[in-house]
Amino acid sequence: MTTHTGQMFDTEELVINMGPQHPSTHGVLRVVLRLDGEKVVSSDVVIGYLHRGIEKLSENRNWTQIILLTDRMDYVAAATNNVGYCQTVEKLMQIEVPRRARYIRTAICELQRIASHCLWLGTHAMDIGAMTVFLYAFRERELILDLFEEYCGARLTYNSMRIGGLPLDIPVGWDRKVLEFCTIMSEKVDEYEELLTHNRIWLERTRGIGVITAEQAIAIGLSGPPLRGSGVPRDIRKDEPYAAYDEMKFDVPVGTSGDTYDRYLVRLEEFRQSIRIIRQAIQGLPEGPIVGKVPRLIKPPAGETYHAIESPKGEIGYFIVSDGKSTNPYRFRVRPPSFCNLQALPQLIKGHLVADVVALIGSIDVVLGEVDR
Amino acid sequence: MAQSIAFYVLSTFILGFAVLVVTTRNTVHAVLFLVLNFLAVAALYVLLTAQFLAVIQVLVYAGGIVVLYLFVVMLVNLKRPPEDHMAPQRHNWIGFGLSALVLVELGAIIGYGAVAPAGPVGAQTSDLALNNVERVGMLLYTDYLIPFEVASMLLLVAMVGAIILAKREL
Amino acid sequence: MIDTYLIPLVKILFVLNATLIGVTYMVLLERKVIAWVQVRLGPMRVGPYGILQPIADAVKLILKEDITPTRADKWVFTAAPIIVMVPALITFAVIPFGPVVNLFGRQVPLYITDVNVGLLYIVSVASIGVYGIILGGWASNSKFPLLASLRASAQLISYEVAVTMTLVSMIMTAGTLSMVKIVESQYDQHLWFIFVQPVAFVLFFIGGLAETNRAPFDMAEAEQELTGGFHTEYSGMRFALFFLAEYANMIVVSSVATTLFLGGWLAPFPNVGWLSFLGYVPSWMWFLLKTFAFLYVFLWVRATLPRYRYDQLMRLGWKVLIPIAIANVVVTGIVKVLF
Amino acid sequence: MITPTHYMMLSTALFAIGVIGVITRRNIIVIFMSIELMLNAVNINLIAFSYQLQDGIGQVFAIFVIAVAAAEAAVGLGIILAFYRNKETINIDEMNVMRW
Repeated sequence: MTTHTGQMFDTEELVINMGPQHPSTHGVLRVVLRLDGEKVVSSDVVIGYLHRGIEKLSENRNWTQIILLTDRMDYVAAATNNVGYCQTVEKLMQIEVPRRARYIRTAICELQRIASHCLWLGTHAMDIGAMTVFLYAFRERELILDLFEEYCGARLTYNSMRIGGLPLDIPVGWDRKVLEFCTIMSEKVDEYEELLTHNRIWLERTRGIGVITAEQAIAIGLSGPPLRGSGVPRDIRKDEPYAAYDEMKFDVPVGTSGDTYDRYLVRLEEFRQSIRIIRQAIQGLPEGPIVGKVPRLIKPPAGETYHAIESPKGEIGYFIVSDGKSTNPYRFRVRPPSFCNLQALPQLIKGHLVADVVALIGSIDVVLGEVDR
Repeated sequence: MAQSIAFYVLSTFILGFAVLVVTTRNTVHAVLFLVLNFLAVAALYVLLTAQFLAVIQVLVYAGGIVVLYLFVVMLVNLKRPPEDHMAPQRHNWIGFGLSALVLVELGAIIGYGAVAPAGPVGAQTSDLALNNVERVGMLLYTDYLIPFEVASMLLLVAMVGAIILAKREL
Repeated sequence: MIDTYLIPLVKILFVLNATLIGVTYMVLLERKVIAWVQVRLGPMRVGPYGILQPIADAVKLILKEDITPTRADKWVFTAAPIIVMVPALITFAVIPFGPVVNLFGRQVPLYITDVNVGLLYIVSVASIGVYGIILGGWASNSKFPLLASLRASAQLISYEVAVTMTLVSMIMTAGTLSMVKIVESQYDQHLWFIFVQPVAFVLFFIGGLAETNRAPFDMAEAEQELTGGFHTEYSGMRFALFFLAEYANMIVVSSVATTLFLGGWLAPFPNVGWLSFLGYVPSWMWFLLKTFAFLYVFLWVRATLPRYRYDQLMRLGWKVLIPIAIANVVVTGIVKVLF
Repeated sequence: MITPTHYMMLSTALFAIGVIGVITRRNIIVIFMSIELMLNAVNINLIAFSYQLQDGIGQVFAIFVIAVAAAEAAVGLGIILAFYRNKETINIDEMNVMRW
């Protein structure tokens, strides 16, 4: 007979594979959870199911073709990716972008932020079980997609920027439609808040879940709403203004406790700030050209540069090396916010329950296309 | 007549499922047969006009206690069958012998006992059958109040005891 | 002969069929109601306004391949959906849809049977249904269903305690366990029991949501967490049985709530003179209307609220609902003794 | 005609099956279930006599038996779980030490 004297055996840990095909891992994220009952003991985040080699691919495309590839990274905020890339190249080539183009870029970036946050809000609420919010949020996202369609003809992968400015000026009447949308949207944000912010169940599901302190957030390298939710007022739009943000009035919302609820509140406030920025940008839209002085053949001088902007998910940075000889970059590297934010997941979900895992994946708002690239 | 048929059918179910409970190797299946056995017993109670007890049998036994068994069976996720180890001093025939003895003894008691009278006439419409719940409730809360309270204390103690035993850390 | 065998048989067949049709249309109703809440149209393609959708769904589910996972326990896997469905259906045996009415010159009661332990019968039969859920999850031999079935069974058992304690206070109010007599007692007292026992009504409603695995207590089938719950591995007709059983249970809970709290088949305001025309509506119609109203609230809640977390649900059950239910029993007892 | 003797026979047979289960099986959960069978055998007897004598006392006792069975199951299964956690077995033949 086997005796295990003095040794305590614990009930076996249950290993569960969440994803890559799971309805709430927002794509193809795979989280290997080791559970004790329903409590997460530890977890591994496995990524790479959507890797398409965009960075390597870019080294064999010319500078304009890369804009199209950046669409495919964070596909729910394609325009922001475009802006970030174009600005990096402009910085490398020292091209001055006309003021009108910068204003339109700002408006488009903010529209994109609202669209991305709509998708986040819908799926996040859906993960927590409030499925009506999902459809409400998508209803408003639809309006933005219509605006984008009118502007550049595409609804998801816009390819809406060019190095040095914009491919097209805004269509006639577009500015009025955007302002109308702003009016609708500011009502709808209140509607979302009515459904969720003071909802008892929502509070119980999000308050105190996945708390991350400011120091931890900085140590992990979080950016965007997850960082601001922890109370760090870091926003590239304010700290290192690009496009026309230096001429806009807006506040950077920050949280206090760094839990899921604060991240939610921060994003909801960002809706309102974005609407405010769009109103300013559209109402103060200056006249003028939309493309700066750009050479026919884009061939940046030899050198390297890093430039980051504030995407809806955080700091999206482009590091580009040009050898000055060829018409494609020598090295192209992206600092995707989703990827860096995702690093916090194992730390966040440790000790929480399975139900919280989906809430936390939702609360850091990852897009796998950007994580894997 | 109908009562006889019902009795024999139910008896067959009760005994058949009981045998299956004891002989089945798969513990989950054994638990299922136990449920079926209890349901058949509950039907027998209905036959005996003890409706309240039949309902309690289903509610407490089938719906409560056996679920607990099922939980434990699922929690003790066994890597090896529990029957593979057998103590050397163990002899199964003693078990069969003993139970045969019990059976013979009880059979003898029944056989030598006075010839039982037939069931009471009109039992289906008697007061005990019609107002079953009231009658049993009256007895429970008047003549047997103290045993009833003791039973409730027993359940409370058992509940606390089970929690202390099963919880890893308090 | 006709009274003892034929009429009950006809009634059983009628109730069974009506229930099954009602359940399938319940699915359509849910899709439609939730769609309207969410500013959508819902199913529109099959038949006018999608009214033939349930039939299309049924045909699809019947024709689908019936898959049994390789390492599943075949017998238990097959038995589980049946174990869930049968209790849900046989509960209708004691639900009174109406009083004794004169039908084709015969006195026919509009209920299958009236047993003297009716309410307890419903509770006890409902407690059998939990086996199907546990076994369905266990027999699938898959982790997510197992986790879900453990959740579901713990939830059902906990809330069963709360609901049963609530029903105890109702039994005390009505002074009987028979479903028919409960309605008659409301008629005699000229008062629906919802006004006598509002706390019990709220408790019963919350408990009923949890017992039927509905939102916001639907963690057993939380798609976002457990990819579908205890029936993840089921397909075709067996899945349909699980699905239909859930809706049948909803109808059962609504019917019981109607009987206990909303006066069953009784017409409202019988004492108000100018509303006496309400009495011309047949009694079963009132029963159906009240049940439907209750069901609608089920759907409404689902479309509105997020989902509780498992531990919060258990805390709500054990630390809030059960103490309140017990306190309610005590208060009911005191009031009964004093008045 | 079904007499109380019939019920006694049934209950005796059920009891005997329970005894056989307790003695021959080594899986402690099955042993517990056999005990439940025996308790049920007793209950059948009690109710049969209650019916025969038209006296509710038999049913009252059956309720007490059920209450005791519930208590027994709760504590017993708690012990099984605690034991399993320590020794990873539910074989009664391996439960032969008083301490570990």
